[in-house]
Amino acid sequence: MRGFDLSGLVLNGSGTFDAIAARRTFGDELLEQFPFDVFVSKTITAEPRQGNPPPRLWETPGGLINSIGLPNKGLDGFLAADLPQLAELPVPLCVSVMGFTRDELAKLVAAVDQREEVAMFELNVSCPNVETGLIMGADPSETARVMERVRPLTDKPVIVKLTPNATNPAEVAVAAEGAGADAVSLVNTLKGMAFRPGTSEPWLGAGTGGVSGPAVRAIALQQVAAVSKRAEIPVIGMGGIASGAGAQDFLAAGAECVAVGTESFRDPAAGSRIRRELRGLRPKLEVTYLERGTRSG
Amino acid sequence: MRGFDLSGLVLNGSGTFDAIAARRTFGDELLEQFPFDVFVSKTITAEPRQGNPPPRLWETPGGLINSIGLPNKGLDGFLAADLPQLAELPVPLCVSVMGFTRDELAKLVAAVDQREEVAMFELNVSCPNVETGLIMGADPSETARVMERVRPLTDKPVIVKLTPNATNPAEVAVAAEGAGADAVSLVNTLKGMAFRPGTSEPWLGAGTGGVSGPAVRAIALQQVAAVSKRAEIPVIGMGGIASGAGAQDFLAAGAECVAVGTESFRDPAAGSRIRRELRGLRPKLEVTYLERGTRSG
Amino acid sequence: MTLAPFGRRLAEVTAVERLGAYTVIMVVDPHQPEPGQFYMLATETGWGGGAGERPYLPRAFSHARAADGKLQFLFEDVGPGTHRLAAVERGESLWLTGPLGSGFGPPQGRALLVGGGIGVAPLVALSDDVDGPVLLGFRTALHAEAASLFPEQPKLVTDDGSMGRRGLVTELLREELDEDADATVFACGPPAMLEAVRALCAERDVPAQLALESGMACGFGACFGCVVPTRAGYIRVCVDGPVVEAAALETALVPGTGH
Amino acid sequence: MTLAPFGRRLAEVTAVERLGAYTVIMVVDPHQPEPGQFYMLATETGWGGGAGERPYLPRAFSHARAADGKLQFLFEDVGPGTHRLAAVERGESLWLTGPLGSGFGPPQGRALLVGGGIGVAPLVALSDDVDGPVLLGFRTALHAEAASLFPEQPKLVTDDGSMGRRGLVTELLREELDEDADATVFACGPPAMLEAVRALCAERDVPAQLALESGMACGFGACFGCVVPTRAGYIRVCVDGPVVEAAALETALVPGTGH
Ligand SMILES: Cc1cc2nc3c(=O)[nH]c(=O)nc-3n(C[C@H](O)[C@H](O)[C@H](O)COP(=O)(O)OP(=O)(O)OC[C@H]3O[C@@H](n4cnc5c(N)ncnc54)[C@H](O)[C@@H]3O)c2cc1C
Ligand SMILES: Cc1cc2nc3c(=O)[nH]c(=O)nc-3n(C[C@H](O)[C@H](O)[C@H](O)COP(=O)(O)OP(=O)(O)OC[C@H]3O[C@@H](n4cnc5c(N)ncnc54)[C@H](O)[C@@H]3O)c2cc1C
Ligand SMILES: Cc1cc2nc3c(=O)[nH]c(=O)nc-3n(C[C@H](O)[C@H](O)[C@H](O)COP(=O)(O)O)c2cc1C
Ligand SMILES: Cc1cc2nc3c(=O)[nH]c(=O)nc-3n(C[C@H](O)[C@H](O)[C@H](O)COP(=O)(O)O)c2cc1C
Ligand code: FES
Ligand code: FES
Repeated sequence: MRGFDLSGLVLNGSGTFDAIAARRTFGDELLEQFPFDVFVSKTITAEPRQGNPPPRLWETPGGLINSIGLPNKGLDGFLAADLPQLAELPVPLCVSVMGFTRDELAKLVAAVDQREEVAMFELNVSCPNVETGLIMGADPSETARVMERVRPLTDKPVIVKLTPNATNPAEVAVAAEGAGADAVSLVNTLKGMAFRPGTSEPWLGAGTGGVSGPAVRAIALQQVAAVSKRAEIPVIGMGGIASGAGAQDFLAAGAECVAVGTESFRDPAAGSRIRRELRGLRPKLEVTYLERGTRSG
Repeated sequence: MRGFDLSGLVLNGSGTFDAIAARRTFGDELLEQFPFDVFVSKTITAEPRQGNPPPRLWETPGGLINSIGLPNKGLDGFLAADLPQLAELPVPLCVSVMGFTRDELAKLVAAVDQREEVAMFELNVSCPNVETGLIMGADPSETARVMERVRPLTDKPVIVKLTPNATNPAEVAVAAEGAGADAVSLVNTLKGMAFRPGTSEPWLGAGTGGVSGPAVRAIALQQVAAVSKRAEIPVIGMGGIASGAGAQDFLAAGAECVAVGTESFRDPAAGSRIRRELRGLRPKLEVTYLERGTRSG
Repeated sequence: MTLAPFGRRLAEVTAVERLGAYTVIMVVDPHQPEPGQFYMLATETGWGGGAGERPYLPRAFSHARAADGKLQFLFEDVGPGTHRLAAVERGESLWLTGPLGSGFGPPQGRALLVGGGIGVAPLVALSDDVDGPVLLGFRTALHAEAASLFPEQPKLVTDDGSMGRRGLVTELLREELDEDADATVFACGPPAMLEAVRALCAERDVPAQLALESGMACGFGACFGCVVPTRAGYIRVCVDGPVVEAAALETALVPGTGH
Repeated sequence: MTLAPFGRRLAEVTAVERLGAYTVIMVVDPHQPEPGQFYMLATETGWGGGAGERPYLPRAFSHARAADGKLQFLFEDVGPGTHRLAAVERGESLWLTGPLGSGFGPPQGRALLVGGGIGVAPLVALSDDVDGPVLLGFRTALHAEAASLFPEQPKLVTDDGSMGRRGLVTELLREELDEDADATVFACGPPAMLEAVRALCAERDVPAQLALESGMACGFGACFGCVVPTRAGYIRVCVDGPVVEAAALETALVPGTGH
């Protein structure tokens, strides 16, 4: 990936680890035992956002629904307040960006690209397209247009983060690749909702949210396998990874490396544990599913 | 629904309860305590099918992946061997049908429509379209074409069973409604996969399968809410319902009634238990989410 | 075949014992099953959760004995379900559905009971009804302690020679058949053992009833998940078995599971 | 604010006791927290599963006391997580992350400790460090047994009058402030109580530190899920609290949760 080798790494899922808050909580021990090989920032937008009204969390069987709503300081706040602190982390920094229009996204990428502390980008295309109302990342041609707009603005690697709420994520991956993406990552959360017990009121302040955690792992694995079969660029697999064995399944499905999200909530050092468990298992894993193909297609 | 009132009923999910095998196991007690208000047959096809090679099951956190592959005796076998036995059940019979082409489906519906033991149809449109390779039910216009073909062939109610593996299930529901469907049911299983532990071999004989059970409940609820907002026809909600409280959430999301699938594997009488629990809860449930709308859309 | 009451019921655990490598659980249940039938079991609390968030579905277990309104189950801790069951305490209750499936049929000639490892469970129940030599194979002496469940001392082999002869249980079976082949073989054990028994009985034209295993979700024919291939196509182990005539099978090996 | 060691660790349970309507668990941990900080807890086994397949995430608990390398937690069985914790036995271990968040600051004037129900937990820890009247409200006498955790006898009210006066704890607070308003109020309890305390202190211009609750997934600022509205926008209760200045809040009621 543009000179950056992802293979076998453990990243964090964007928005599931705030390294700045974690350093306030755990002190410099966090830096000494940093759990990820690349740090992916929470998604930033051009303008500051408060995020969704609470409640923002709901526990499900083996999973979590969140409706955080991308609270962030906006481009200027990020560059001024967050980036200097993230630059102190002992690993390369990937900045996750989202725009409600292609222009907004272009502005973000162009500005962040100037900063050498930033090693790479992740484009979160899970936002609704302001013109069509559809989710940008569910539509191959819209995803391609977004990527084409961004590509000339940076020489840093660009990862496109795919949504699982699409009929055919592999088509979207192929479109992103064709438009110059250096890698794809998946899955983002699956749309979900819950009701306040005993009522007909949606629990989440935003009405609906996104499901993550072990509950979605089997679904994520299938999508990663389907995307890996079609895309030539590396795939970063995630969705419910909670152990080295779970991570290994994603590699078997054809992912180049994995990211850990919700499991970090249960175990802040989950990234390191999973990396350690994975290294213990890898020798056994020689041929991937991708190379062998399925029995029945 | 064509003179048939679904409201508050508990159905079984197609393919999750074989009343004939259950009667061999539990005897006539099954008929006396029949757990569902309508019995939905396993999906039948024009020709007999063996189904997928084993293994066909994989347990996930709070869920199950199956790759059963629609084994069935085919139209003639169904009419001769199964239908007479299903006609002895104390509840109306819904026959689930699937065709790999519209002609095949039309043939099935026309033949089954002759039998007065059959109260209604469910169209399982989760099969790949033989021409396009896409899943029929993921595509609104293809779903409409299927429904338009079937509609003139029967006066019995026709339910279209939607797949959750679609960018926009509400669009598909609206298309089915426009083409004359009397109701829609959702969700079918979410595509998923698993690997044999410690290997890079897919566990399931068919490579991939479908995820069901509590793990998918939050996802199913969101889709039922989205479909209910758009469709005028009744919605049959399912996906991980394991208790009356879970069923109530689907009604709150706008479903007219619910179906129970995987929970029957854990508790063969789950349908009755859930109906009983639901009746105990219903008085509390006055306004549905649908009527109120979300806070943030 | 004994019919099951419809639905699942709670059965109180009256005893939990370790027996070498295995655990034996006794529960109260008034329904008398036939040898070779089985039950779907789950604990009332704590079924699931933990690091892997499993088990979620109930698990299949043959009763190893049924008498005086009590059922006895014998199992080995091999995964999350049996692990939770091994931690059950007296006074807890289990969710139980069954008896399920069809059990062993009557013998033609003398009965030979052939068991491997945890596969001895349904043979213990059978040995309460049917007389005949019991031939058992175990991994180690620790596993072989399960032999004490039989009313008479079985003939034993172990993989490591730590108890009885070192070898495979099919060697014992071959010797018995050499002596008197007018017999019906009743066998339960791992796929490789069942396949060896099947091949040997086919060769000698001796009828054999094999108690098969397969991953199950429901146990009562609802899911079509537990199929195994036979000469006549796939059958559901839960309702068309678990006991099947060896002659119906091409092989007793289970495709795709590594066994 | 005491920093937490990075990651979660296993802490051995040395005692489990019932205290009226509550359970008290003691675990071994060498790190000394500050009153008002909290921990994310989960059991090592059996966290999750059962009918509802929950809990999945760890749960937040204030330490009610920290001394001699031991932490004490006080909780009420209100859902799947606390239910599992209430079943913990001596010798088991808990997964523990913490101490987390920022605790109570020093008082201006005298300290008034005001607790409602399970909200007494962090006030017990505070009463080990700070002197001052302790005013508590409970539902019933059974709940009021938790008052015995304080070094000196608190003033009590109960909702049903079954112990102490019948009424609300804010009545006790009003009387104390009438007597001497040169005080700082430290309060923890249900949202409606905290809101009454906030409003009363605002009216009297008395500084108050409120220990808030909020549904949490991580406890260390990672998920942005635990926000509550303040005059300055949303804050994360886990890292910007759980103790906040009452003056920062428009209301202590929690939107959208029915509390
Ligand atoms: C009719 C019948 C009778 C039986 N009688 C007995 C008996 O008397 N005593 C006894 O000990 N056992 C018996 N069994 C076997 C027992 O039901 C299984 O071993 C059961 O799966 C154990 O559950 P577990 O959770 O402990 O292990 P599992 O996790 O189910 O592991 C068992 C096997 O399942 C596979 N597996 C691993 N992970 C998964 C997953 N995520 N999803 C699905 N499969 C997975 C593995 O390949 C492993 O070999 C019987 C089985 C049948 C069908
Ligand atoms: C900083 C802090 C300190 C705390 N200290 C203590 C303490 O010392 N002692 C104590 O007893 N408690 C304490 N709590 C509260 C405790 O963390 C919660 O009550 C916890 O949620 C209990 O978990 P549970 O599984 O038992 O109940 P839950 O199921 O979590 O139920 C608690 C509430 O969560 C909601 N809820 C119900 N179902 C779900 C679901 N599926 N997903 C999400 N939410 C749901 C309900 O509205 C219910 O009111 C503290 C909380 C915080 C934030
Ligand atoms: C609380 C929370 C916040 C998230 N925020 C973001 C975000 O800002 N940007 C993004 O691309 N993904 C976000 N995600 C998605 C995760 O990065 C990840 O794709 C998803 O959670 C699946 O992985 P997991 O099951 O390991 O958590 C968020 C997920 C959670 C649970
Ligand atoms: C083993 C199994 C077999 C199924 N077979 C069919 C089928 O033949 N036709 C169909 O429309 N749906 C089938 N389904 C889907 C269910 O009817 C239901 O839509 C899905 O399982 C979600 O509900 P649940 O979570 O309550 O199981 C099957 C599901 C399972 C688990
Ligand atoms: S286990 Fe479900 S059909 Fe046999
Ligand atoms: S609980 Fe995750 S940010 Fe506060």
